[in-house]
Amino acid sequence: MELVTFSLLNGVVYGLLLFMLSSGLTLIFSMMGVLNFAHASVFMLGAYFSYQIGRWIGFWPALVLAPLLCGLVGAAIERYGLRRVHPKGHVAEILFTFGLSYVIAELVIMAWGRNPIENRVPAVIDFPLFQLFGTSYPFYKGLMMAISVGMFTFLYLAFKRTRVGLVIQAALTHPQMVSALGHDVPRLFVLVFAIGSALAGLAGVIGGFALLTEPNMALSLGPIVFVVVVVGGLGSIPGAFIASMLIGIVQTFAVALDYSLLDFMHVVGVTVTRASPFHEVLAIKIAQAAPIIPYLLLVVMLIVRPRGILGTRET
Amino acid sequence: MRYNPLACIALATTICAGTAAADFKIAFIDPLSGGAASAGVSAQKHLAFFTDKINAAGGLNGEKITVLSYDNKVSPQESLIMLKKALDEGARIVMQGNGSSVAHAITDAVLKHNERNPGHEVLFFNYAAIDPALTNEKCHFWHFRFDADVDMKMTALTDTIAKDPKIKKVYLINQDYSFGKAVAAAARSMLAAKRPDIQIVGDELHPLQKVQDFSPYVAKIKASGADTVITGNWSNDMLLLFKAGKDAGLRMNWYTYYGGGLGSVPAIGKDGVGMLKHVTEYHNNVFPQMTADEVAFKKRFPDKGDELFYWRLRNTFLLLDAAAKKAKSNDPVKLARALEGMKLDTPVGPMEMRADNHQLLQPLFVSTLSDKTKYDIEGTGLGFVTDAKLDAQSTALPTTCKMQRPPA
Amino acid sequence: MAETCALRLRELRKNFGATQIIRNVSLDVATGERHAIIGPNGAGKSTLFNLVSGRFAPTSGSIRLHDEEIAGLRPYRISRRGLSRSFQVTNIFPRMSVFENIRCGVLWSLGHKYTFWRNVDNLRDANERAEQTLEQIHLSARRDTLAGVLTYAEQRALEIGITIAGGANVILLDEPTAGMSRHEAQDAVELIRAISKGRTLVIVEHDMGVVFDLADRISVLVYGEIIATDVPERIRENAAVQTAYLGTAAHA
Amino acid sequence: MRRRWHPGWWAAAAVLLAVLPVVPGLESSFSRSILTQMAIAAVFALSYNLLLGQTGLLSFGHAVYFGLGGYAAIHFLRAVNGGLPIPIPFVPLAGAAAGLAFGIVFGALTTRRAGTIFALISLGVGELVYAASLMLPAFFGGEEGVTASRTKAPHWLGLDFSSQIQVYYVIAFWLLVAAFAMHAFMRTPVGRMCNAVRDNPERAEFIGYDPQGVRFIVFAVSAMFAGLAGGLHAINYEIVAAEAVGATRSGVVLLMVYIGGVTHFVGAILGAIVITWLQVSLSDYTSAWLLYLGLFFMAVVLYLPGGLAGLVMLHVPFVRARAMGRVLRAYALGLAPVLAMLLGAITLIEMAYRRSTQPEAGARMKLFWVSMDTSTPWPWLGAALLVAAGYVAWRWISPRVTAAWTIASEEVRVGGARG
Repeated sequence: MELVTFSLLNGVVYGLLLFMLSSGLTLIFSMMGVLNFAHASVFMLGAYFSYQIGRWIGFWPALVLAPLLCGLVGAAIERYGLRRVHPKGHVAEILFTFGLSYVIAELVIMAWGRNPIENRVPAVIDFPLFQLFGTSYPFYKGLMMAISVGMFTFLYLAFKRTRVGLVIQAALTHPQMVSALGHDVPRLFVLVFAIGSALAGLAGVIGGFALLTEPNMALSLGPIVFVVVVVGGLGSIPGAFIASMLIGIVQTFAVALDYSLLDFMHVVGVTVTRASPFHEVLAIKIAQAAPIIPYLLLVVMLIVRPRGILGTRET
Repeated sequence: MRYNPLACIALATTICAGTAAADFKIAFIDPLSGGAASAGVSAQKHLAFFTDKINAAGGLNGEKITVLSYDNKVSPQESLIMLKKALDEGARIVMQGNGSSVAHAITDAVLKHNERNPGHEVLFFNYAAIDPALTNEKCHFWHFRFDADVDMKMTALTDTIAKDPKIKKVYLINQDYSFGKAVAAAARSMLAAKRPDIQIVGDELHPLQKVQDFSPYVAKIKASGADTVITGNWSNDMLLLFKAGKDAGLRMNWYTYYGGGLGSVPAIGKDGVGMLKHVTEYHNNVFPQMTADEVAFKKRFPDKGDELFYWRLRNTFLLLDAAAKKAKSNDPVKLARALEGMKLDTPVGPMEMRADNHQLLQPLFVSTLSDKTKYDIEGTGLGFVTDAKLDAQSTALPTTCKMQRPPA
Repeated sequence: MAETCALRLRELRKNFGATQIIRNVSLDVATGERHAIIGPNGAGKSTLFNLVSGRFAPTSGSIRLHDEEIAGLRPYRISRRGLSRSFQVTNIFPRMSVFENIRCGVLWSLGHKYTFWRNVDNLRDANERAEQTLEQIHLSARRDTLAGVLTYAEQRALEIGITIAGGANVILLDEPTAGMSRHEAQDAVELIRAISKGRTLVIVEHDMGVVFDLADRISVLVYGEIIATDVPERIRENAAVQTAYLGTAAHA
Repeated sequence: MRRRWHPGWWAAAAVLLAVLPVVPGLESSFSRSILTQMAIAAVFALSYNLLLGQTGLLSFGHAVYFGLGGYAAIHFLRAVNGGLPIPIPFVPLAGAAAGLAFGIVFGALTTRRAGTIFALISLGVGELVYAASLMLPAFFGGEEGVTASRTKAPHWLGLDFSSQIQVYYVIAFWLLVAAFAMHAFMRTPVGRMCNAVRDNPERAEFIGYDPQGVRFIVFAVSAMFAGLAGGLHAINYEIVAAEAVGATRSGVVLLMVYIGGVTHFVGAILGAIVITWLQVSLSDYTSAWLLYLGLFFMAVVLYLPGGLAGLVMLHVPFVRARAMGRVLRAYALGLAPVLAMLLGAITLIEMAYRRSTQPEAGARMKLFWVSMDTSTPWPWLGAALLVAAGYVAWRWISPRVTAAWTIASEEVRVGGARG
C-alpha cells in the first residue's frame, strides 16, 4: 500500500515538474506554432541565472529576476532572429531554434565552464515540508508544485479570458486580418515569446535544484518537453496539464512494476525458451522500459489522434 | 570543362599530414568537448603532468614524450578517425578511458592495424574502460588495462560487505547496458558465494543517461526494505540518484564504483557520511600527508574541481618508464614484452602487470565518506577514509584470455 | 443503354457545427451537358464543389458519379474515377515548371501511377499529352518558367490546364474567369468550350455573359438550396431568381 | 533538377572520385579515411535530401535506418567471415536491404502525417530505437557494438580490402551508383510527384495521387539508401555501435543537408564534405567548434536558405555573363569590415573559452600568431573595438555593395536578353 501512495505522490510531483517545464512551450507552440527546440536551453539559462543571482543577491530576488532575464532573452530571440524566419515557414523556424540550442549550450560553457555547478537548494527553502511513512518531502518540491499550479491558472486565464489572449490566438491563424484590425502582430509575437521564455526561466529556477545544472542539461532533457505539448494537444493548456500528469504518474507506476511480457506469458501457460530470439525482447521488464514510455505514448498518440488529448488542430 | 563545384571544394580541403619528429608520441583520444568533457579534460591534465615529470628526467631512452590530444566526443566512429590521424602522425601508444564502446572500437582497430602493418605496431593503454570482455574474450597482445575491471572491483566491494553482519537486504540498481549488466551479474554471483544469507531484494536496470527524476526508484528501494544499495552508475545517473535519495531522506549504505566521481559528493552531501562507500585504487586520505605528486599537481592546477583523481595514470607512467629502461628501446613490441609480467613497488604497495591478459593488478581501497578527514573533495569538507585495503594479488581473477603473441 | 446521368446528387446536406451550408440539394447533370451553377456570394457554391470532389465529406445525402456512389470518398479516389476540378483560389505547384505542373496532372490517368523504374522524359504519351494541353492553354512560351512566377491570369490558365490535362470526363470549374480581363475571359470561354466537347462540364461563374454563352442548363443556388434549374432563357425570366439576385426591388 | 544531367557530369564526377586519394597532400591514410568518411556522409545526406529537399519531410530520426542498415551489414559480414562466399563490395547491399525493410515497417507508421507531426513521430521512433539498441544486446551487441573483419573474406579480383585505399574505391563506387540512382529516381513519375506533394499536397490529391502513398514510397527508398550508407560505414570501420542510431547522427545529417543546400542535388554532397571536415578538423584548432557550427547553421537558415549550393548557383549566371568581376569587386569592398568583425568576435570567443574551460593553462594565449594576456583588459577591449569598428564600417559600405550587386545582376538580365 505504501508503495502505491508513494508512486502516486512522486508521479504527481514529477508530472508538475514536467508541466512547469513545458508550460512556456505550450504557450509558444500553441499560439505561434513555433516548435521551439531551444525551449529547454532557455530553461537551462533560467537555472544558471538563478544560481548566479542567488549567489550575488539571494534566492528570492533570483526567483523574480531570473525569469525576467529569460523573458528578455526570449524577446531578443524573436525580435532579431525568428521574425525574419517566420515567413519561411515552420520548417525554417524549427531549424533556427535547433541551431540556437547548440549555441546557447556553448555560450553557457563559455560563461560557467563545463562541469556541473553546485546549484544547491538555498538554505532559506531547504527544509522538509512534511513526512509521509518515513519519507520526507522537501519544501522546494512543494514550492515547485505551487508554482506549477500557479502557471497553469495564469496561462489558462490569460489564454482564454483576457483580450490579449484572444487577440494572440486570432493572430496565429489570421495575422493579416488581426494587424488590419490595428494590432501590432510582430510586437504581439515578441510578447508571447517573451512570456513563454520567462515561464521557462521560472521553471529553470526551481528545476535547477531538482535536476542537474550543467551545460548538457538541455540536451539530456531532450524531447520530453515536446511529448507533453503534443500528447496534451496543440493549443490546449489543460491538455498539456493532463498530459504531464498522465506521463508523470504512468512513468512512476511503471517503475514499480517488475513484470515483463515473459512473466505474463508464463501466467497464460505459454513458455518461451531462452534460445528463441524473442526471449530477449519479452524479458524486458516494464520497470526497465519506464523512461521511454513517453516516446511510445508520443508515437501512438500522433498516429491515432494527432490532435492530442484536448487539441483543437493538427499543426 | 564546365564549372564543377565538386572539384573545387574537394581540393580546397587539402590536409597536410604532420611531419614525424624524432620524439615518442602518445595519442590521447578522449572526450574534450560535449557532455563527458570534464572526465576527458581531467585525464588530459594528468597526462601532461606525468609526461612532463618523465621528460624532466630525460624522457624515454632519450626521446621526449609528446602527447597528441584528439577530441572523440565519446563516439566510436570519431575515435577511429582520430586513431588514423594519430597513426599517420607516428603515435606509438594510444591512450583512452571514457566509454567501453569507444574502447572496444579502438582495441579492435589496433589489433587489425598491427596485423596489417607489421613493423608499425602501436599499443593501446586503456586507463578507465572496465568492461571485463577487454581482458577476456576480446583480449590481445597490444591492449593493456591500467584500471581494475568490473569483477575485480566487485570482489573488493563484496569482501567489505561480507564482513558487515548488519547488511541483510541488498538492492541492485544499474544502467541498462553491458557495463551495468556486468556489475549486476558480478554482484549476484559474488554475494551468493560469500554471503548466501544476504537477500537481493531488487535488481533494477534503467536506460542510460535518460532518467531525469530518480524518486520513483528511491521509493521502490525504500519499499523493498533494503539496507544496502550496490550501483555502477556514473556521472548524471549517479548524481541524480543521490539527489533523489537526499530529497527523500533515504538513509542507505551505498556501495558504488563512481560514488566519488566529479559532483557526486556535493550531491549527496552530509547524508553520505558513514554511508557512501566506493572502490578506487587511491583517495586523498590514504596517507596522513599529501604525496609530493598531489602537492605539485594542486600547485599546477589550482581549480577546485581539479584533483589528482587518476592515481592509476601515475602507475601507468611508472610502468612505462620502467619498461623503456628494461627494454632499452622505444619500439612498441619490445616495450610490450618488457611490460608483460612487470612488478613494481608503489607507495601504496606492490603492483603487477599480468602477463596472461595484460590486466594491471594494483592495490584497491574501499573507502567511506566522512566529515573528519584531513583532505576533502571539491571543497565540501567531506573526504573518504579507508575501510579496507586489498593488496594487488588478492584482486586477481581467473581469465578466459587466449592471447596470440607476435613471433619472438 | 448509355447512362443518361453523369452526376446525380440526392438530399445532399452539409453543416459546419450548427450552421447549415447545404440544405437538401438534389441535382442531375446529364452526360455531356454543360451545367452552370450561379447564386449570390455565400450561397454555398464552392462548398457544393468541395462535397462533390471529396474535399469535404457530406453530412448526409448521396452523390453518384456514373451511377457509382462517391459520397465521402477521398479526393484521389474520386479523381481516379474520372472527375477533375479546378479551384477558385489558384492551387498549383509553385516550385515546379509550368510543363511539369501539367505533366503531373497527366501521369495517373495514363496509368503511370507510382512507377519509379522509368524516366519520365522517356514517357512519350505523357509528354505529348502535356505539350498538347500546354498548346490549348497558350502557355507553351512559358514552358520552363516556375509556376510561382507566372502572372495571375497565366496561373488561372495553368489552373484550368492541370484540371483538363488528366482527360477526366466530368470537369468541375470553380469561377475559372475570376479576376480576368474581358479579353482573357473571352479566350478562357473559347478554351472551355473546346475542352468540354464530348465531356460533362459543371461550372460555377459570376459573369452572366460567360454563363449564358456556355451553359445548356443553369441551376440557381441560394442559401444552400437550389431554387430553380432550367434552360438559360427561362431562368432569366424566373421571378424567384430575380428576387434572390436583385432583392425585393423587383416587385416595385 | 529540371533537366537530366548529361553523361559528361557523371564521367567528371567518376574521374574526380578516382583521382582524389592520389592527389598530393591527400594520400596519407588519415586524409583517405576522411575522404571515405565524406563519401559515406554524402550517400547518407543524399538519402536524407530525398525526404527534406525533394518531398519537404523534416525527419529527426533518419539515423535509425543508417544504424539498422549498418547492423545488418556487420552481421552479414560476420557471416562472410564464417564462410559465406560473398566478396566485400557486395556486403553494403545487406545494409540497403535492411534499410528498405525497416523503412517499410516504420514508414507505414511515420508517413501517415506530414509537417511538424511527421517530424515529431520520427523523433519518437528515433528515441525508441536508440533505447532498444541498448536493451537488446543480441542484435545490437550492447555497449561494445558488433565487430567483424573485412580481410577474412573471399578475395575479389585479387583484392583483399585490408588497405584504406581499396575500401575507399569500393565506397566511392557505391557513392556514384547511389547518387546516379537517387538522381534518376527523382526523374521518375513518383519522383516528380514527390516535388508535387512537397509544393502542394492538397492539389496532388486532386490529380489522382494519395500524398501518403507518395510519402511512403520516397520514405522507403530514402531508408534503403540510408541503409546502404550504414553498410558502407560497417565495412569501413568494421564495427557498428549504438551511436550509429543515435540522435546526434540524425542532427548532423540535418545540418549537412540544410547547410549544403536543400534545393540542389549537389547541395547534400557539398554539405557532407564541409560538415565532415569541420567535425573532424575544426575541433583540433578550437574547443569552441560547436559554437561556430551552431552560429554558421543559424546564419544559413537566416540569410542563405538555398545553402552553399544555392550560393554557388546564384553566381553561375554572373560567371556566364562575365559580370563576375564586378560582383567580386563588390565583395572585396565589403570584405574588410566583415573580416574585422569576424576576427574580433573569434578572439572574444576564444578568450572567453580559455578562461572558463582551461583556467590552468594560464592567461597568456596565442591566437592568429598574436600572443595576448587574457587577464589584462586590453585584448578584450581591442577585440570589442574591432567588432564595433567592423560593424560601423559594414553599415557604411553595405549600400555600395548592394548597389554594385544590383548593377551586376542588371547586366546579366540585359546580357541574358541579348544572348
